[in-house]
Amino acid sequence: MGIPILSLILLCPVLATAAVMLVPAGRDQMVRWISVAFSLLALILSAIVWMAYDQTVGGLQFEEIVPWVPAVGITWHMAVDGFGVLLVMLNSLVWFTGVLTMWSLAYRVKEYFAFMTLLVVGVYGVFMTQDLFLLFFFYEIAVVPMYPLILIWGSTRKEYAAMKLMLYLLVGSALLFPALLAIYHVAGLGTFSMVELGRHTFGIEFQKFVYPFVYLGFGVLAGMFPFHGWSPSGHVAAPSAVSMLHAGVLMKLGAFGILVVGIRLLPEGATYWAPLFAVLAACGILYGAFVALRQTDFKFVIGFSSVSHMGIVLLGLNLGVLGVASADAFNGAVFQMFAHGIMTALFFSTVGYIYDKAHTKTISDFGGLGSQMPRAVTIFIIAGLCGAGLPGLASFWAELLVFLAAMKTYPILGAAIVAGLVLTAMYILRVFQQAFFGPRNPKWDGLTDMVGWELLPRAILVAVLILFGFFPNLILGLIDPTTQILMEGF
Amino acid sequence: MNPAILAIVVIFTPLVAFATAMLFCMKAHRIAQGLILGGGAVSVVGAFLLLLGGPSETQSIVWLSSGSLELSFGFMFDGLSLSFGAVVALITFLVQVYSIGYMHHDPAKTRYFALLGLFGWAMLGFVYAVDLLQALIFWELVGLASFFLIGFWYEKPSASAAARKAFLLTRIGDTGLLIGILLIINISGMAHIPALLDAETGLTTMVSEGTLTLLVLLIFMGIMGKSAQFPLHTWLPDAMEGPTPVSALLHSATMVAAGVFLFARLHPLFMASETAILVVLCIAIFTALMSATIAMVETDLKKVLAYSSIGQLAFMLAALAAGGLLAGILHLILHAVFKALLFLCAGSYIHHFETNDMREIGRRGGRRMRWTTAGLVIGGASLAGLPPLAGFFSKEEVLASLSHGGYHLIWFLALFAAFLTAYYTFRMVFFIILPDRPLEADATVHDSSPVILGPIIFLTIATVLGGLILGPLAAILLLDVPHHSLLSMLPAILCALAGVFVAWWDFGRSRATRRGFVGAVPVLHRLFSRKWYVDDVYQAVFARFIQLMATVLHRVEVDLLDGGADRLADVTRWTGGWTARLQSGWVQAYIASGVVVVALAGYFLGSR
Amino acid sequence: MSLSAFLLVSLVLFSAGLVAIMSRRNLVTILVGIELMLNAASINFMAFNYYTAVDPVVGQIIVLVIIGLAAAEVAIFLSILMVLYRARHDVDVEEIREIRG
Amino acid sequence: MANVLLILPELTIFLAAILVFKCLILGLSVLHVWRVAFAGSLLGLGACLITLGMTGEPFHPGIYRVDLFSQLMKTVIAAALVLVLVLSDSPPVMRRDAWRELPFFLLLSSAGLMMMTSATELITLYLALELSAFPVYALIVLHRDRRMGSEGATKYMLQGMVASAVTLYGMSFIFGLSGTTYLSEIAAALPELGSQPLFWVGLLLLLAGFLFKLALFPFHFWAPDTYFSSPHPVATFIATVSKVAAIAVLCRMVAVAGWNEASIDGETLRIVLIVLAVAAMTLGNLAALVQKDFKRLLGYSAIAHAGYIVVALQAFSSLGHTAIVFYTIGYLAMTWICFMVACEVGRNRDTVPVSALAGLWQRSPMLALCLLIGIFGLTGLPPTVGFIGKWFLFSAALEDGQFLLVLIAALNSAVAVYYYMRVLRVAYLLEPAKEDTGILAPSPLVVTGAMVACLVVLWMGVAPNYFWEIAAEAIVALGATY
Repeated sequence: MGIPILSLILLCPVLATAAVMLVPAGRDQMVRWISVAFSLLALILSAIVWMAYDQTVGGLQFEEIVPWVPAVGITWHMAVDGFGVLLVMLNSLVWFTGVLTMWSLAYRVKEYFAFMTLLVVGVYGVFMTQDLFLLFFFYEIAVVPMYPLILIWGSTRKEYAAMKLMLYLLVGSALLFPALLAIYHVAGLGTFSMVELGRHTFGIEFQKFVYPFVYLGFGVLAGMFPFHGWSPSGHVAAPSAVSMLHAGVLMKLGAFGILVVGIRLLPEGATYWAPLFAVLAACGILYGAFVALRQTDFKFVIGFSSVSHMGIVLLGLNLGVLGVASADAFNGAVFQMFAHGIMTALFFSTVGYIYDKAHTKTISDFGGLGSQMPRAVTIFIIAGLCGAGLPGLASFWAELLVFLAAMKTYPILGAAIVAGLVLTAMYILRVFQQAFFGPRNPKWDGLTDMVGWELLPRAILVAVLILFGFFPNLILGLIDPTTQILMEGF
Repeated sequence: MNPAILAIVVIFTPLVAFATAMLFCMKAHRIAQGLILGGGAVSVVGAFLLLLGGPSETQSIVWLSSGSLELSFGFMFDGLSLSFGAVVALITFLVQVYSIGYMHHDPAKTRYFALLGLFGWAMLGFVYAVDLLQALIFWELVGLASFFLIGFWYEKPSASAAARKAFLLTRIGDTGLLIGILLIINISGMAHIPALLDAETGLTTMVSEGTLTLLVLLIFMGIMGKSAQFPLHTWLPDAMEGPTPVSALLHSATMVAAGVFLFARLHPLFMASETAILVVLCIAIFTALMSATIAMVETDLKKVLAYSSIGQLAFMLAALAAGGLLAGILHLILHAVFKALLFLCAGSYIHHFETNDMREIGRRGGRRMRWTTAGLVIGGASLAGLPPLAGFFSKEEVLASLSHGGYHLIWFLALFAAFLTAYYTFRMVFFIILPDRPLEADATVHDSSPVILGPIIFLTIATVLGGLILGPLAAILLLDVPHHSLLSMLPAILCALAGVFVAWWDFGRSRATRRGFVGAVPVLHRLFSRKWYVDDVYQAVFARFIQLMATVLHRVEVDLLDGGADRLADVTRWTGGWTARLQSGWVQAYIASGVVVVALAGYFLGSR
Repeated sequence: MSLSAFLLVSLVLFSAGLVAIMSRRNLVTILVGIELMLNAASINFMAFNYYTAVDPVVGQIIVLVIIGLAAAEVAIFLSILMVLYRARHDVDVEEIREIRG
Repeated sequence: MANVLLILPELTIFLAAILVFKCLILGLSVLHVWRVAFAGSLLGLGACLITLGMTGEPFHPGIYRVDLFSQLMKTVIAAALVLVLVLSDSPPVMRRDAWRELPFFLLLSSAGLMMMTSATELITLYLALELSAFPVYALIVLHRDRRMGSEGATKYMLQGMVASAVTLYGMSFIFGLSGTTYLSEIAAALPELGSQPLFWVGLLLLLAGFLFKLALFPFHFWAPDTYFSSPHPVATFIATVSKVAAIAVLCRMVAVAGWNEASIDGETLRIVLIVLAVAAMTLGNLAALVQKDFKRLLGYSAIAHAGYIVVALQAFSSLGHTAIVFYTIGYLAMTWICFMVACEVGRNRDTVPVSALAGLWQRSPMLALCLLIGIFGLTGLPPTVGFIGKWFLFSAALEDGQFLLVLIAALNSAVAVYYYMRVLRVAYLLEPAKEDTGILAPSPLVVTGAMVACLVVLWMGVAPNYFWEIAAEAIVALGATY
């Protein structure tokens, strides 16, 4: 591969950040155009990567290796496998639609887009890098801008939420940090390359000891029950596009980290702990759904639904480790990362729209909104149905695969989770009924529905959901070879 | 023509129409209407072409593969699919035609017609599905279309509540179905229906009877939800909040029949488990009796019909469970025809009088809508099982299959249910044609427009002639036509006639009390009019339980997890304040602390 | 006298200095305590110089340096005390506790 | 002549100090004095760069060593001095009559600090220590607010004197047991000395003075008070320049023991250091949570950072030392950025409460961005050197298998997020207070300095290789001495 296409993708947000910073004050429109141009470029490049990725071979492709700090074995090692391709695409999509969603932002535009693109840099980095150090580096880069983004442009209890998010996530990294260093030093290879570390077999006792740190550390970001507390309040407080990135992409970083660091490098430790974590994940699924049932704020409902849905991802990962139905579980988990990413992005994008118009997110304030905003409501309903696991939308397949593995591994647990789907439907329908259906509320007569370019980002996301809802093999074909390779480790 | 291509045309034309209408025709009602009707017509033609082509080989391709899972996508062309597919396409098309008149004034017509297109796609996709998962997908999509159509008038709180209830209750059933399918996939490694049904290599050879019982009962949960069997039946009466054509199409003729269809589809599996058969029979017969009793005291025209649907679906299930495949399918198809007829008639009344109360309709001159009333009476008679109408034949088959199966108690109860059915059906008929007070002379009652009457007349004729399909149906299903002696039909005929007579005694004759014989027993009357308290139990037990759980866990979230984290933060900050107070500003204390620590460290170092 | 005797003396001196620093209120007295500590160090150097050192010159030089440094230290500290006194009219260490927390 | 070249940096700075003193006597204006001092410091920096590759012993063998390590540290000191002087041309909150004296004292102290990095003999070291300390004592008292300045100076000096007396006392034992004051000879005698308890006690006392400068628990009490009560540029100097020298000395001391193939068993000393490090981190971070004054907060943060550095120091390994050198450079830049903001914001204030930062994003976006970078650095967030530096520091401890220690340190960093982010919150979220809504316009020189510092912070954070290589070489040079 002559062209370092991954670095080019990564360069897009970097350049966007720099360019945005250099724009003279007051030229907000220019900032927006720069952001959208770079995000579009990244989207196109991601699509090229997807197309060019050789699915028959699988494994890592588009490798770029440049020594970075050779003395301690840090390498600029970029490469993607099937998972990476999918998640890079996810990030590009969410970034692009996120920029469009925030088009009408008027307060401190320049800083906003600078921070947001910085976040995107981190996310791309994590999905692409094969170096343990760089992984952590980008991981933290992705987390950090959340603070100012929520603090400055947020709403509901934003200061509390921003600080809580920061503390939770950084405590998570604090658990992770010694674990990653220990992996490096115990392997004694003098390199952070995950490819090489993956070839090293760690002692079983060491794996058992260090795996929980990795899992919990990344798990916090993945919204793992019971350490999910930051996530709903963070979602609620963040501005729309940040919620999109946050729930759509950022939480996937945690799951991705568990996958590439925890499971790939410490398979035996993962196996040892998987039953416990699988049960916790299952609890998270049901717990999130129950709590969502009691929320009065749109975004809180979605926030807890994220906890629930990310539980499915985590469950899939742990079931995959247990090896009874590994392929289904891993495929399902990764598929769910993508599907949930698009779905929540759509959720937040739409809720953000409604909030921008109505200046409230309290469900009971609405009622009959379907009359005034049919398009926005339709889009929200599509996202909601996706959340409820309706066939024809992407997350159905993901959930199906995970459930299949769950039923095979732990039939009772699996059955309980499948039954939990009813709860999902309950809280989603509750929102529909309370906010969108019912008599027309004259209070909202002045609200305008989405038009033209406002529709564009949401329409893209809807199209993606439907596309992969009907053609799941597009994704499964991409990730299955990688899953097969992953399973050889067990 | 290759049947697969034809099937694709049949199934996907409505989808294309739906998508086009939703995306581009939100304002252009007429175009949307034309699109959907055109799609419906194409489906009808295609479905009948398929039917005429006769059964042929199953065709499928692999749609998705991941690890152990391999989902195929394709079509089955056996008698069951072909016949029911044709019925679905036909009734869908008729209802669409009918809707032109019925929904004429509705501002959201496009959405309505588009949703009918969506429904047509989903339902046809389900009927021809070759893979259990494929079936499940379309099954869910059918439910989705139902959800939107019930809640079509979403500004009505009762409509949106009904839509939600329908979705949730069927979802509960679907949970069982999904678990069942997942278990089947896990056990057999496949979900391809013909392969599962294979007598030599299919599912029955893989598992013990106990497991099989579990599997089919889980699937039956889904059927209970979709086909509104006790205890998951309560959504169907509420679903009458939707537009009446929708009730005709989805909630009596086709969608609710999907459960029965699935049962028929997996018939061999059910037959392999004695326990499952018994459970199904018990539930079905109980449902039949219960729904009939409720219908006896209900005054809402559509709800009476809804309860009768529940009862008839129970009959079908009972027949299928008793081994009467032909009987079940026959009743499925014929019921679709005459129940659609009844609903369309009801719709015709409701459209005109704008009330659902059948006494009111009768009083205001319902019988003057002659064509409609004729349809209602013929449909009602068919439902009651009066010869020689369609319902007579199918119900006769049902009862015969019960007695042939040796389930005599069930047969007897079914007979009683048939009696009740005739009773409440004619109660309805007499309410409308023999109102309790003379009609006003100048009432300007006229019959509905041709576009409404057309489908009604078509279906009336079909109801009259319906019995004739028995032979061809048996042929296409590759089953034998049973022959019954007149004597064996006698109990059923007598029951039906008795039902009609009692109804006339209670409601029809000029000195009738119009309270019905149940009115004499207040306890029963209350039980029936409160719908056997099923909804109340749900409200009291499940809804409250879930609310309680939600509240408790919400408290856990707020007080324990969030609160705990906040307390931890508070404690840390408090410790910080305390630590900062160590910095007392008194320099001698600083030095002293240093000296003490150094002394301790020195002691430690020196004494090792 | 043996080396340990010298060391003991210096230790006593050093401790006395510390105690003075920690217990006296007057800053000038405290300064004296510091001088005691420095002197204790000087005694140590001289004692070691006498008993164990390879090159006896080293200790002597060190002590001279210490004396010089101590003088400088006193000068600076006293001048600071002057400022302190001018600002507060007090050199009681327990009274100057405004900067805290 | 070669010898003179070897001590060129110290000499330049020292001569500059004398020149400035001459100017003072001549009664030149503030601006002129400052210009002379600034030019001197720049020359000093140049001299450092010139001597960067040199090795040798300009004086009597064993007293004073010039090698890559010492010269690197001197370069850092000189650079920091330049940066501090950038803030000192019209030093805010100092007594008007003391403005002219500030550069002189700073140069003098810097000369002492530079000597500390090279000194390899106990008395030289002690002399350098005192030389660097005295001018600073004198500077604090020159605060505009006499009451505060004198209190701060008195307490700081008192503690400093006690610490240096303790150091001296410790030195006497080392001298007594080894019979020498040369580090190289002590190193040679280590196997024998290691068995004597008194040696360890002496070593601990000896280290006290330097740990005091580093503000490690339990010698940390001065830091918040002094940062708070000193004039802003002086606080900057204490927080940046003098830290570097203390770290350099500690590195050298530990290097004496020889790392990796340690000639003696230093396990107990390590335990002591670990305990002190943990105490310092925890205490610093906890107390900082409730601070309302920005400089005071930075003081507590400095205590915590002293803990982080000792975490790497106690590993007694080349990786640890390299990490420390690397981190020191970054730490200096980050801290300077924060103090620069404090100086600019607190130009008319005796103290810089955090609330004074309110509305900084409006008053000066540039300063706000600098503060963001600096605070991110101190917090240890990428893409700043704070992140990668901490990674290296803790990596050294983990190389030794001290998982728990690293975990504690990492958790501490997480707690620290709270107060650092609160600072950012004020700067980025709040509207400016009524009395200071004015635009802040730092002088071009300050802007240049800020840009350089930010660049260093980011550059080291993103592409650390160059700095890491230099640090590693310096540590190799340091290790080669013994």
